[in-house]
Amino acid sequence: MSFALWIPLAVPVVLAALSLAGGSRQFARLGPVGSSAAVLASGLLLDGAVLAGTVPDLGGGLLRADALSAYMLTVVGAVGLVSTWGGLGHATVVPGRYAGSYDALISVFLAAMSLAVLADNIGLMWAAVEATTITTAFLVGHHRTRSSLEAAWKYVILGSVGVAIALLGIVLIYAASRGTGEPTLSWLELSRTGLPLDPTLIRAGGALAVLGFATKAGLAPMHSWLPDAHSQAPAPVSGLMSGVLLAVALYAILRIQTITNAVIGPDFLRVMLSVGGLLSLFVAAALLIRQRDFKRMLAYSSIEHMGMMAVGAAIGAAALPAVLLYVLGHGLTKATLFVLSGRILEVEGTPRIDDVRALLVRRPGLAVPWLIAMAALVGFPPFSIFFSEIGIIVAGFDAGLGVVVGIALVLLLVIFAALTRLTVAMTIGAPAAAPAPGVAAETRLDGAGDAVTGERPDAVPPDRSSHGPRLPLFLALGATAVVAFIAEPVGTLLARAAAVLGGIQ
Amino acid sequence: MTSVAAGMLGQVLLMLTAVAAALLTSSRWRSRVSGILCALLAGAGVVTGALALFGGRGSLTIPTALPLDPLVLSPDRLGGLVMLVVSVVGLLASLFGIGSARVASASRTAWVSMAVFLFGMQLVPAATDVVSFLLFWEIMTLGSTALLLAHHATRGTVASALVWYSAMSQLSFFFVVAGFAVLAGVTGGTGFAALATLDPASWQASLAFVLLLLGFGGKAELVPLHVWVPRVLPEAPGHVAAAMSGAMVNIGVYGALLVCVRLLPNGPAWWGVLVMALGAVSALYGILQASVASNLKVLLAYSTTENMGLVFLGLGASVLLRGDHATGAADAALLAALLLMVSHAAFKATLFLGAGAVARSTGEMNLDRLGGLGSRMPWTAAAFGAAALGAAALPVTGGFVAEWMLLQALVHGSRVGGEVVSVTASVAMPLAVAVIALTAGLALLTFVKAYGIAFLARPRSVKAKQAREVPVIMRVPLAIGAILVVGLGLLPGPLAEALASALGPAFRPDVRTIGLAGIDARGIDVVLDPTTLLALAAVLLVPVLMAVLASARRHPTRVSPLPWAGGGSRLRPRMQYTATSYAEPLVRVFDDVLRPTRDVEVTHVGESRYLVERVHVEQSVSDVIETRLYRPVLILAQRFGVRARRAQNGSIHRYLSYSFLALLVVLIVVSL
Amino acid sequence: MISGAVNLAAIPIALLQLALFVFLAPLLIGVIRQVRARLEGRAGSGLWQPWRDVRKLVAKDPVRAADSSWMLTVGPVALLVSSLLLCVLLPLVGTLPLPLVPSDLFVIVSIMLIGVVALALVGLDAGTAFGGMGSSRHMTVAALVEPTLLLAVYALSIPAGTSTLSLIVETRLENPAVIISPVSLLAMVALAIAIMAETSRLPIDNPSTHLELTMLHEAMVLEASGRDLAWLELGSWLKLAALLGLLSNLILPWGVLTDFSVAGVLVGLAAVTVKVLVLGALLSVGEVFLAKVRLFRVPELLAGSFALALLAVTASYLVA
Amino acid sequence: MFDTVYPQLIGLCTGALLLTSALMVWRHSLLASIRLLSAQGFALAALVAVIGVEEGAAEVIIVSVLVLLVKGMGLPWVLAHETRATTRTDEAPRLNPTAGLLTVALLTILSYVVASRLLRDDSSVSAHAAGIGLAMVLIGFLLLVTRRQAGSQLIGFLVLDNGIATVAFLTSGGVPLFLELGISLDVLLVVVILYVFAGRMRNKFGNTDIDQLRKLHD
Repeated sequence: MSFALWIPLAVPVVLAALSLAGGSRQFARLGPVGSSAAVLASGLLLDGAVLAGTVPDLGGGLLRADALSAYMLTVVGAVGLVSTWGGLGHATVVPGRYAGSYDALISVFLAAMSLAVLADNIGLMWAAVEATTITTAFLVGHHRTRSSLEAAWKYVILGSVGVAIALLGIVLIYAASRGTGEPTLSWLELSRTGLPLDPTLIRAGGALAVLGFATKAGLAPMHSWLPDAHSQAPAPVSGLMSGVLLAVALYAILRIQTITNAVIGPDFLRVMLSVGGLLSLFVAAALLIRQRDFKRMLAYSSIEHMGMMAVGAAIGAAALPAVLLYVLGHGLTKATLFVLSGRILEVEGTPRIDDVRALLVRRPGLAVPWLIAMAALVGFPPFSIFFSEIGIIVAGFDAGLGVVVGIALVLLLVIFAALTRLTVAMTIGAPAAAPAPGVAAETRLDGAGDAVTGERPDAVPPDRSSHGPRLPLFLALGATAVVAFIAEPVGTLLARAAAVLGGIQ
Repeated sequence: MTSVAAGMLGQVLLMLTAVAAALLTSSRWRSRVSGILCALLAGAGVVTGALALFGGRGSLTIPTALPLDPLVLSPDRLGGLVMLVVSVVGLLASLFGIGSARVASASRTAWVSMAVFLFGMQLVPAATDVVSFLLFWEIMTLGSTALLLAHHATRGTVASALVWYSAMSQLSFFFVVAGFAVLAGVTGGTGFAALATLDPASWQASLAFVLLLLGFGGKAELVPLHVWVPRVLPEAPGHVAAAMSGAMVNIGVYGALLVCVRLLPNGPAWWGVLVMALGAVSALYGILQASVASNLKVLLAYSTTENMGLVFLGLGASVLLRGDHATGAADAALLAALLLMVSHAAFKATLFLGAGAVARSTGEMNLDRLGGLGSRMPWTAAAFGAAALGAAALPVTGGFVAEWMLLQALVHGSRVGGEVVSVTASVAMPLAVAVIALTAGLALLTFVKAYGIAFLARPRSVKAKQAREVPVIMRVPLAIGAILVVGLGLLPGPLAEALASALGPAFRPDVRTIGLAGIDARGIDVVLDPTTLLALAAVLLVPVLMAVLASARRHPTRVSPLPWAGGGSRLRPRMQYTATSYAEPLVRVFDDVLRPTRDVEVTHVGESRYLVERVHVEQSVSDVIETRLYRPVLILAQRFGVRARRAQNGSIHRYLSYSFLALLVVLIVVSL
Repeated sequence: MISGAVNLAAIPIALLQLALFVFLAPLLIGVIRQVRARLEGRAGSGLWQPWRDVRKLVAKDPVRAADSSWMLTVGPVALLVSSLLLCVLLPLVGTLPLPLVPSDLFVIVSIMLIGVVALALVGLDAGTAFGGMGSSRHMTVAALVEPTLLLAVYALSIPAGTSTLSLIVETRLENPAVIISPVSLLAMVALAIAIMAETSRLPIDNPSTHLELTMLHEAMVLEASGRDLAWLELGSWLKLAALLGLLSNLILPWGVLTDFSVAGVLVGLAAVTVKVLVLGALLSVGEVFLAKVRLFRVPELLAGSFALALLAVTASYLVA
Repeated sequence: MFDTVYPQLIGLCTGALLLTSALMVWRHSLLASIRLLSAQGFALAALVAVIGVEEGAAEVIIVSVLVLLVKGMGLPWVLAHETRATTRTDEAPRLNPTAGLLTVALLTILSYVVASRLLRDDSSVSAHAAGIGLAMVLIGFLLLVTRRQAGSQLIGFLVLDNGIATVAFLTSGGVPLFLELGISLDVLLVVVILYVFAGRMRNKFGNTDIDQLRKLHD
């Protein structure tokens, strides 16, 4: 099964090289899709392997796929597939000399994330995370406008500084492991209990590493790069960043938490993650209330969800399966939304919510999936975010963090109201355009001639096109809708992945 | 698999079929196909609910990927009752909805969400654990929210209604989640059986109780969480409003019953006082707003707040009295709450369907522009009239029996065997009686106004003049609803026995059937037999009718084109009393509570101060709770939202300082 | 207790009571008007004038407006039947309960309210400004009276432990001390005001006015004519008579039949006739000295009576 | 013999590191800062070499050469090349030099306290000096927060990175070689990217003033 560890690293790199080498544009555009599919396929293979009880590894244990890694790899692949496939219809790519590099960078980005979740060595994982910054830097700056350059600059500076802090933490953890005689950075070694690790250094190292990775995970107060980068990047890239890059950073936090928990107990990071989570929720709430830009709206919603996941991580073992399911649900939903936001931006030509009105009447092909995905995002069942949130809340009260969860609920409510208001403002209502009388009745939406209140004010035929592939969005939403109801094998996989982190089996 | 389990599985399958059918059928057939499927879905709910109510058992386990306690659907008798009630309303609403073909409320979205809404609502009472309860609760909320979209393109107010509804629903939801989570956190399980092990005297129990009460109260449209109601229900098509106001509120009541009867029985007395206070305030405020409303649907919406207030009043009284060991009266109050819930479902669904029929025929919901519909829409008028009797708690309707039972329970509650049970009860009971009496009086005025202004007298607008009766498919649910309203009032004995059995052994009120179908509440020693009362009235009617007929043969009625009207001859329909003027005396009496805004504009003739050409008076009553409680909070939040933008002002230096400060704080903390 | 004490003799007594009140109600109105006329120095139209009025109305062709509906025909009949039901159910001649339908206070009130609603709808039906005005004011008053009414009887029900009126009257008969207890006195005053309001008497309404600004009851019946008007008038009179009978039996329960006997029946009939007529005369005397209060002062009056009723209930905990 | 001078050598190298960092806060000229950065790279390489000799690990010596090449010569050269192309090489920092130096002092004290708390169980010479690395991290951060020119921010980032490397070498003798390579490569790439972006910035705005990057906000 070890070859499945190679696939997600090698296939994207090869495809990236092919994309760069030029050749057919059509083929090059399929490169990222192929990479995602490869990652997803190997993720599924590894899922099968860990469910069968094996832990494939490679390169003398440098790469390992325990249940958590396999699961995260699956998430990376799935979200990648939705973003890249959904982004196919997208005219984001500047034609000409940069087109190939765009596709190549996405493939490399996927490979870097795969490496981050598969690496057994913290240092290697750190390098992979930093590599994601490097690859996405150009993707964020892809549009080559002033604002995309600004976003890219902020992203690189803030992201690298944050990750540098994480490196400092990792260095301290490494220093702490000198007590074992053989200093190591292996997850497997370090997360064993009963090691003679220096608790002071582990505490400091853990705290700094979590703080550093929190930057990439978009947790307040280190989140500042996120709204700018997400709003300026091409939609598929935003989807990838929001859907999985943040989650990969969270994955690192969860791993580090396992190490510190074994040495100094859960309390220290619990406080830190609770504060970070609540602060993220607060920031998201505060800036969503009067948000004006729908891509930034999605970005702040990512901060919110990462905050909620951080609260879940703070709660600990009982909430971990819910957090992991959250990663998948949020990833797929947010990727769908970013893909849609890209299409809306493309056809409407504006990211301002005020300028996008009555989408449901004018462009039902975009508005209907947008509304469904927003429903999933704010936590309506049957979508899996609902179960994750409930799982976290129940586990939180169970773990004695009732106050934290209570505050989180209040903030979630504010966020919910703000998101609803903004979504309604974008989609619901009558178009402002002056009606052109005498247009035939078959242009009515859903045969919705209104016998009660007379003629519909709009006469422009609604645009039913979805402006890009429909299937990936449908699959993503369908998957989030049903995944929470699959006890076998999803439930088992989640339980095993949580067990890797010291959760309940 | 038992028949109850099969029934629930059938609901799942029917829901999926209905959703698929709504998506796939053409607009020409959609309403018929989806309507019938929704009706079948509701029918499955009726059957399952009835089976469960009469003791059928069966369970359905929902698989889940999270390591939660198993999600099991297994309705007990009480759950069966609620499922039955909401399904019956859902059935009527679905049938009525078929008639809405070729209007906006027949869109794909509308029918998909109708199926989802009914499905969620019908299965909430089947849940036996927190997560599945919340799951179906939110499915219900999602379905009902999407249902509001029907007229979004033609009415600007839909958008704000949607936002209000979603936000307030979510507020309720979070209250419920938090309440359940507190219970689950203390007891360590999410099954209702596990939650019920908590000692009601602990502070956690009280915290959970208050949270759950607020959450369920929000769904039951209680003050001050009712603010969405007057915005949302007028925007919903008639059958949707019927399903929301007739059925969905019952889920709120069910939740409260679940807490008071199943999870935290025998709580401290102050819980009861709290519930009573919430109910009393809601009842009074709701009916006051209803009595001054001019929009028919707003009026009905506020009346729901009133009725739910009374239900909670009964529930609270039962908690309080049970704490004081006045068990007979306590159980009677609980029974009254259930009776009111059931009859409210019947009459409110019928009223909203009637309002929907009026809206369909006239396109008008403002009572000030209706009138004279009684002769133009006789079926609707008759059904609406019967349901209005129920809402006004007049005999012989279910509403009357319920309110009678409630009053009897309260009157018998403060003393057992001549001894005062407690100071709290002795203060609370008379006040509650007064509240109910005032509420009932105002309800009377409200529904006289609603019926009299809309269906009697002369049409106040062209649309009302041209109104025609709705098609048969819409008349059928109206007729069934009206029959249910009266039927529940005529057969209180068997109904009460069934309700008593639903409450289970520990809370079983001692009621029997007496006479033909009368009710004999042994616990508080009172009897009511509406059938006999009706028979007596019929006997008395015979001589009167004979006198009428005898007189009519010799003196036939003459029809004059003009009413006498004190001698005035140029009487136009505009000179009639309108709904606004009808409520004017009341607005004056309750000026301090309602705080109406009046605009008087006087146009003088030329220079003269004494000759008036035209006086324009405009009076509107807004929701005081919205303007005084919610508005300031919202304005503050908006201001805060604007101010918070400064935190994200674009300066990378500022962003770096955030990170820098965080780093310094972490360094200082780790070295402490 | 209630269901066990069913006495079949209650049925003939109820019929007698009904017959008596159908006869007595117009007479009562006659008495009231005559007493008032005499006190004001007029000759008056005689005790039997109401009877003659009814006969005259029944013998006329009713006229109704083209826009009015069946409500103009059904409403008066409903009012009349509800008043007749009151006469059957209330403990006027005797306190023997009818099988299955005890004279439960809440049932009585709701039957009375059917009449109130019927009258209000009749007022609205003609589609005139007066009818609507009367209906609106009538319903406002009715809504505000109800708390007083129910609380007053709640207070009265406390000594008896039941809201069944016949049992309340029996308790007062057996234990006359109850009658002059402060609870009872307060409750009686409140109840009296409530009944005045319910039956459209002074000071809430002026039964003899036709000045549009002051009308309540009269405004609603403006459009009715012929037998419809006759039923409306008769129904209202019957209600007044029945309620006065109830009030008198609560104040002076003596003479009420509690066990069936022929002599007892005769005594009961006579007693209630005398009590009602005397009370009617007293009412008339009282009304001479009262002026109608302004419509917007009426709520104050009703609030006052409500306070009295609430005091009565509170007093029951302090005194009894 | 080496054992006796080892503490002095460590002290000398770390002292040089701290001094160069502090001077960078003080100086406004970009070119001067680059020269200081280069000096810092040399000092860091020397520190690594000293530790390598002390531990007798050839691997660490190789790393020291690597550090010398990348941090002492490569990166400063690239930066200098870039800076010469810009018209403005003067920095108008958001903090005046006095306040800046005062802050540096405070940050150094803080790092000393923190490091001594964290490493109280470790009495080795190198661990004793680890506070310097932390101080460099904080000073690097300070540069990032206060400097307005793209180039200066880049320098701040490099100082921060040097600080981390210092901590790594002083506390545990460096991380494994392949990781060191990976990390160095990453840092190099980040610098290249920032360099490219600075170039684009100059193309678009005519200068590299970070303050004009304020278009994206809420």
